[in-house]
Amino acid sequence: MWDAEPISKPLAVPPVRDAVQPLFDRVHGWITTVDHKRLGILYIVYALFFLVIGGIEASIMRLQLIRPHNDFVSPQVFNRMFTMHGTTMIFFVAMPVMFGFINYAIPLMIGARDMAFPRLNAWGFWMTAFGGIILYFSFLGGSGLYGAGSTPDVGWFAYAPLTSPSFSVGHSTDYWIIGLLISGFGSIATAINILTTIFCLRCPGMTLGKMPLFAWMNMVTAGLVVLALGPLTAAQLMLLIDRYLGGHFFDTQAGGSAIIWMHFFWVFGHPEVYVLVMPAFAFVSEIIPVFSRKAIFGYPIMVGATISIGFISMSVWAHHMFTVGMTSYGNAFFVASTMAIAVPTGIKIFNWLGTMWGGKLIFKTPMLFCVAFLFQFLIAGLTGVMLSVAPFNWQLGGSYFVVAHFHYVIVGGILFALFGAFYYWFPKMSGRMYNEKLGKLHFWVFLIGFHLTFDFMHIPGILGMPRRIYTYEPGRGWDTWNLIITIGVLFQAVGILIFVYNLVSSYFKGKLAGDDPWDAWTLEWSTSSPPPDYNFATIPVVRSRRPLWDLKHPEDPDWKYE
Amino acid sequence: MQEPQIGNAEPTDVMLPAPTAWPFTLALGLALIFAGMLTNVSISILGAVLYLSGAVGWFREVLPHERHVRVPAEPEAETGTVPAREVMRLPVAQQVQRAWLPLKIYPISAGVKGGLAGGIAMAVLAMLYGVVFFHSLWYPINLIAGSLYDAPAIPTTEALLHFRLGWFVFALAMHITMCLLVGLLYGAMLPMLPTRPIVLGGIIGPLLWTGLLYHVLGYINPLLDQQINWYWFALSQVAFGVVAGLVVVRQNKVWTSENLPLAMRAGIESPGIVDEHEHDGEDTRR
Amino acid sequence: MAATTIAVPQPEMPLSHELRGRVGMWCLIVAESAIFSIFVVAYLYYAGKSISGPTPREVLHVPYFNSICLFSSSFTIVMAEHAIARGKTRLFGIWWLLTIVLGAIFILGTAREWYGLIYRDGLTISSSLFGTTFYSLVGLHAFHVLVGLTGLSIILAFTALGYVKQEHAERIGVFAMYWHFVDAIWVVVLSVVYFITR
Amino acid sequence: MSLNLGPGKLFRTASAWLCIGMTEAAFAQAGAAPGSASIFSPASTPADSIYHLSLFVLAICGAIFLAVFSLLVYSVVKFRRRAGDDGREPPQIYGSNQMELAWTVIPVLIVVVLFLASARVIHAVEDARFPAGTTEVTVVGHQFWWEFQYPQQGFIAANELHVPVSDPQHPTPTHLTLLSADTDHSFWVPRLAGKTDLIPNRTNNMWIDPHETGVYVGQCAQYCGTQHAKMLLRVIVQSRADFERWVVEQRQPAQPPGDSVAKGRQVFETTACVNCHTVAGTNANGKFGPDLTHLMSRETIAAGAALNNRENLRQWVQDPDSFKPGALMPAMQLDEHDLDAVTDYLVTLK
Ligand code: HEA
Ligand code: HEA
Ligand code: HEC
Ligand code: CUA
Ligand SMILES: [Cu+2]
Repeated sequence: MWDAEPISKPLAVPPVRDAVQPLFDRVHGWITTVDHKRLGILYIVYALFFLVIGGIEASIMRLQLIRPHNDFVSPQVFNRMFTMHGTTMIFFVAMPVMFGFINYAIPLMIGARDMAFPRLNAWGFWMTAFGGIILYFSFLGGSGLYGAGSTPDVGWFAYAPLTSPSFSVGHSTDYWIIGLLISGFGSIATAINILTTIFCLRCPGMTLGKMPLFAWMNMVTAGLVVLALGPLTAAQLMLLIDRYLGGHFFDTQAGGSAIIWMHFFWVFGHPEVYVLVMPAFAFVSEIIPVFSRKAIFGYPIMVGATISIGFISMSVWAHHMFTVGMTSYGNAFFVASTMAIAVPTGIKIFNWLGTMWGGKLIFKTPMLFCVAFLFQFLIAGLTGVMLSVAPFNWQLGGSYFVVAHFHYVIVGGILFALFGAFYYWFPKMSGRMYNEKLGKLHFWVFLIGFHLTFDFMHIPGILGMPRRIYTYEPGRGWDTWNLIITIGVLFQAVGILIFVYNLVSSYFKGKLAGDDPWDAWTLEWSTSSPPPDYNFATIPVVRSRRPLWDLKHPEDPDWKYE
Repeated sequence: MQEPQIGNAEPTDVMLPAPTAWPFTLALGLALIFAGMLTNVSISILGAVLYLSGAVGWFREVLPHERHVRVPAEPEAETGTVPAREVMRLPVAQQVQRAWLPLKIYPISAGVKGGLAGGIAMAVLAMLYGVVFFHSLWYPINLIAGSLYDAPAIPTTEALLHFRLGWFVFALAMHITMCLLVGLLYGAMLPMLPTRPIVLGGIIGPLLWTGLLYHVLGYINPLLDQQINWYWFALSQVAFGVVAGLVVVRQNKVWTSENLPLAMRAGIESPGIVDEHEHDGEDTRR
Repeated sequence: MAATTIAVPQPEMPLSHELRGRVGMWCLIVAESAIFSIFVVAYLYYAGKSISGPTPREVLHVPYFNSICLFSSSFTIVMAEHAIARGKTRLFGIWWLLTIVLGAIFILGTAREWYGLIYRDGLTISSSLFGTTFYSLVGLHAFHVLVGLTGLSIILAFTALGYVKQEHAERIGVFAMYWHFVDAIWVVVLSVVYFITR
Repeated sequence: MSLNLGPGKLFRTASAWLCIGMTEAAFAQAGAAPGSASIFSPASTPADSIYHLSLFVLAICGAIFLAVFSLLVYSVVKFRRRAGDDGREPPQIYGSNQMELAWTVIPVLIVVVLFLASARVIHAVEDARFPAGTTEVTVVGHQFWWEFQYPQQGFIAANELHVPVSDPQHPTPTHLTLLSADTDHSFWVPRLAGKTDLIPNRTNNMWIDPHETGVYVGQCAQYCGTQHAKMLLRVIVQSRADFERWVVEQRQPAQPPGDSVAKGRQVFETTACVNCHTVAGTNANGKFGPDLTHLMSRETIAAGAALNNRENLRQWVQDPDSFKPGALMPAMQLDEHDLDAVTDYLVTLK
């Protein structure tokens, strides 16, 4: 019955596409839009574009490292590649894509017509967009295309004093600062917007305890952005003062401190990783119940765990600094606080398992990605715990083991959940179904590529290979591993190509999806696909966490029990 | 504010914020102001101009009144026409469709009490051991503090016989924390055990636990590992298990409150309240 | 920013939609506090670590008058809010103007202080760590005061032109929150810079 | 008092191997390769404590993984919707206090245990006291090479750290004081100890007590600029006698060169070389580059970028970028003749 067309009502005429409008009008429409759905899509497309750019940068690095003493690129170019790769992926892929989904889905899920500040929303997106453009202009600025312009080469966390005027001559570091500063303002604005939307725009009946988990988790995400991006902005302002006005914040030759930059950066940097992973949790918390046909297990505990992760994550930053020579007490404190996060995170994993337990699992593409997320996030979390054991970290920190850890979380966890979300909401956004076969193919190819690359990346780390090296000596036992790692990237690239192809072709000729292709339960599935500009002709009223369940099961509604 | 707009009313036109390029202009202006720092002041000047015009434009967009566009709302097509599917029930909870399982559990306090009682039993045995073999009450207490010290720093047995305030505090805190945690675990897990919770949870469990510790104690507490008498250790673990288990199972189970309808949980117990809900709960969307 | 002027009834935002201005401002304040706290931490961390140059004790004098002006502007703005809430536009204008004057005195005081520091004591942003952290922290705050003053002045201009009405009380209240925040931050900056580390 | 049964001990060792055998075997093997820097073949107390701790952590994490993974696989297999499904929705279960409590308490217990185990090793490694015979070395990180000062003996070496072997029974550890001349670096020789950063304006410490003689490789582990990749480290652990001999040699000024290289010496001393390099006993006393007084006592040049032999030295002086693009030594633009002469001279700096 699942496979039968679930909607019995006559499908609407295919939605009128922009295609009929002249190009100028279309562009103008996108530039002037304040609609949360269109802005969401802008964010997402922007992020996908940069995912490909960042991926190409990663591929260049991997090609260089395919064998020892390779000279595919010069050290200067390699250093720029990892700086741009890391910066792009975090600030111009992961954050925007999350904002995109949040923007798109939150008003629909809480039964609102738009975000709280629609114009601010547009501003936030354009700031992010221009930030990225400024950063990438560094390839052209300065000395021009030759020699890769004045692209920054200080690493994504830009440790002082490498960024001080004496070690970083020219504007390269300034591009890094200003690009991120601009997009940072945008992110803060968007986060404020998300928080306000969730606080103020919920539809009648949707108390905090009846919000979808998606809204809860992204509320915490936005809260973390509001709290964490400030420190980064402040630190970057200080660095600008150092570089343009001759200040000495991070100028070690005039008594400034290199350590304090690390603290400032990671006070931002650690919450930031939870900013990235929380929306992924949110996707999973929506997708797993629907494809298990069960309500989420332990809703209130999930909410509690989410909030406590948010709080704890503000106090663990120095686990990135176990090797800088903190006192034993300092180290011990950050060991404890870091490990504490494993508990609420574990609770989430177990609750997702509890949701699947006893359900009827349907392995459509979104669910496949979510199961892989569970598996990979588990491993990634455990390597995180290993890293949080300070003494173990003295060995593993700054090595390829760390690189493996965080790609396992970011690619294996977040990216997988994100692909799941793409397939899950694509029918809503475009009105058309994606191609299930291609979706599954994407899943398997990318899965293979992911494991080839990032499983084996742990090993050179254990064998003493530091990160951020453009080449290495033969005879250290690293060669084979690096070869395998690079081969995996090929699979990943093919996987992503399939994915993009699937999206594009389905957008034009996919089957019509109908309003509610997944027989799902949250409000966005009650309006048409794609939703009209105003989302809901009449504002819905809800009585439980699963309003559409109530609708579909009048004899057995949720609200009686919540 | 008119009620009917919400819920079942006929949709009317909807006012949506009007599209506007000013946020874009403002963002571009700000970006260019900064970009000028990287390239040339003229860029900054251009940026400042855009910035100002963006600010003014935006201002006029929302003041004195926000600009809106009127979008005609089409009545929504019927949704939710998925044939209602029957929902399976759990055999144990036929009457509750939304089970929060198990239906009855030990209250948290049972675990706390069990843990404390077990902890006392264990401490008594351990101290008995200290007094009988070493004529010192403090010996086992000091051993617990050994999880703070590395092998070379381990004091001699002599040094372990005397009272040390710091170690005592640490040992007490550790002991209480661990006993409470394990007690809570008992409260949660004993009912899950297939048969004879006391035998399984109180005796077999602690023995297995001792076996596990036998392998890893060196990592956790090398001092204890060096000095330990495993028979007494196992004995005191079992003492904990039995006492804690007994205390827990003697408590009365309570209904899991999450299964009760909200009205009841909220303490409103007047009859009929549930049905009233049913009445106006026909249709959530319109 | 409730759009109370739209003819269509407003059921589409039936919850606390009117509160969104305040909630948004609260969030902004939290974000700004995070920025300020980093600057404060940097100031405290570097206090007394300058290699050269004048020490705070030698050159800083507690700006009692300025501070009193700034703090009392919080009071005047509250009075202005009250006035507009009751529709007394004129009274509002007077309190509002007073607020601006007090803020402007503060800024001028800071400017005078800086002038003295630079030309009399030779303390600049690049002369020592003290200079760097001092001008950054106090400057960041002064920048916020300036932004506030700009906003205040624009509203004053509109008041003078007769555009500001009772219905704008809510928006003005939201703006006043920002001004209160700027004041509150000065409490922190004042005590850190002029009392704790001097 | 401890109760150590023979078979018990055996059982203990055997099952410890079972838990971690796989991982360990895999890496220990790789560790045996020459030039290995595996963290799983420790040769010094700090590395060894970390190694033991890491086995414990790996075992715990492995166990957690197995448990959760089995649950996942079980539910994926067991609860997948079957072909002939009747289309009914499964029972809607909202949660379980009991389970939530269980899967909160167990991780808390594990975390407490992990924390205790790490805290002890942190304390042991960081707060260690040193016996009288401790060798002191001050390590200064430079973009992209290492300076080693031996304050007790009063000389300076570069890029290859010599330390005496330490007998576990009578430890003679080496204590390293870590400084930086420019940007952050990190001292990492995995078989000897975990890494510690070298940070400008800050003094850090670490220690090693290698149990066996030999060469231990490592490298800079904190990104420090263009040539971070070629900032390799070699620690040469020698017997006490060998070490003393080496110290004596290092303390000598450079041998007055024979006439055959007088030309080279003259070129060296009249070129900018002297601004950056020191050769004790001559007017060369620059501090920007490595001390060259006993250049030829090193196996490699430019922090491991190339083997130390005549051709490489010549090539290096002619164009450092050919080995290490981005190194801070400029190409000196000497003509062929002077180049040969200088190289001849360098080769005499034994
Ligand atoms: C984006 C997401 C993300 C997430 C979610 C995490 C999650 C975690 N990370 Fe990771 N981390 C990064 C991204 C992320 N990390 C990045 C980008 C870096 C490197 C930055 C750079 O240097 O460039 C990094 C680096 C990093 C370091 C520093 C390494 C170094 O440079 O020296 C450490 C050290 O403690 C660490 C730890 C952890 C821990 C303990 C978690 C925990 O949250 C994990 C918790 C999850 C679990 C533990 C699994 C599930 C739990 C259970 C099944 C319950 C039972 C388990 C136990 C009781 C243990 N991470
Ligand atoms: C969102 C975050 C994110 C994501 C998704 C990725 C994805 C990938 N990363 Fe990245 N990475 C970081 C964040 C991320 N990374 C960060 C923060 C750092 C630290 C930077 C620093 O040290 O400063 C880092 C560092 C880093 C390094 C270490 C560099 C070093 O220390 O020297 C490596 C090396 O292998 C690497 C590889 C990869 C690979 C192979 C992928 C792959 O998953 C990418 C797959 C995607 C594609 C391949 C693109 C899509 C392909 C096509 C459209 C087809 C066309 C493709 C080709 C022509 C090849 N990354
Ligand atoms: C501007 C400073 C500078 C000048 C001038 C300079 N050097 Fe160097 N030299 C360096 C630096 C810096 C290094 C370390 C490079 C590295 O390993 O990254 C170095 C390394 C070396 C080494 C390798 C040392 C080792 O222990 O590995 C040799 C040999 C050497 N220089 C010889 C010379 C000679 C000969 C000249 C003159 C003809 C010279 N240098 C001039 C800065 C300089
Ligand atoms: Cu020195 Cu990296
Ligand atoms: Cu972190």
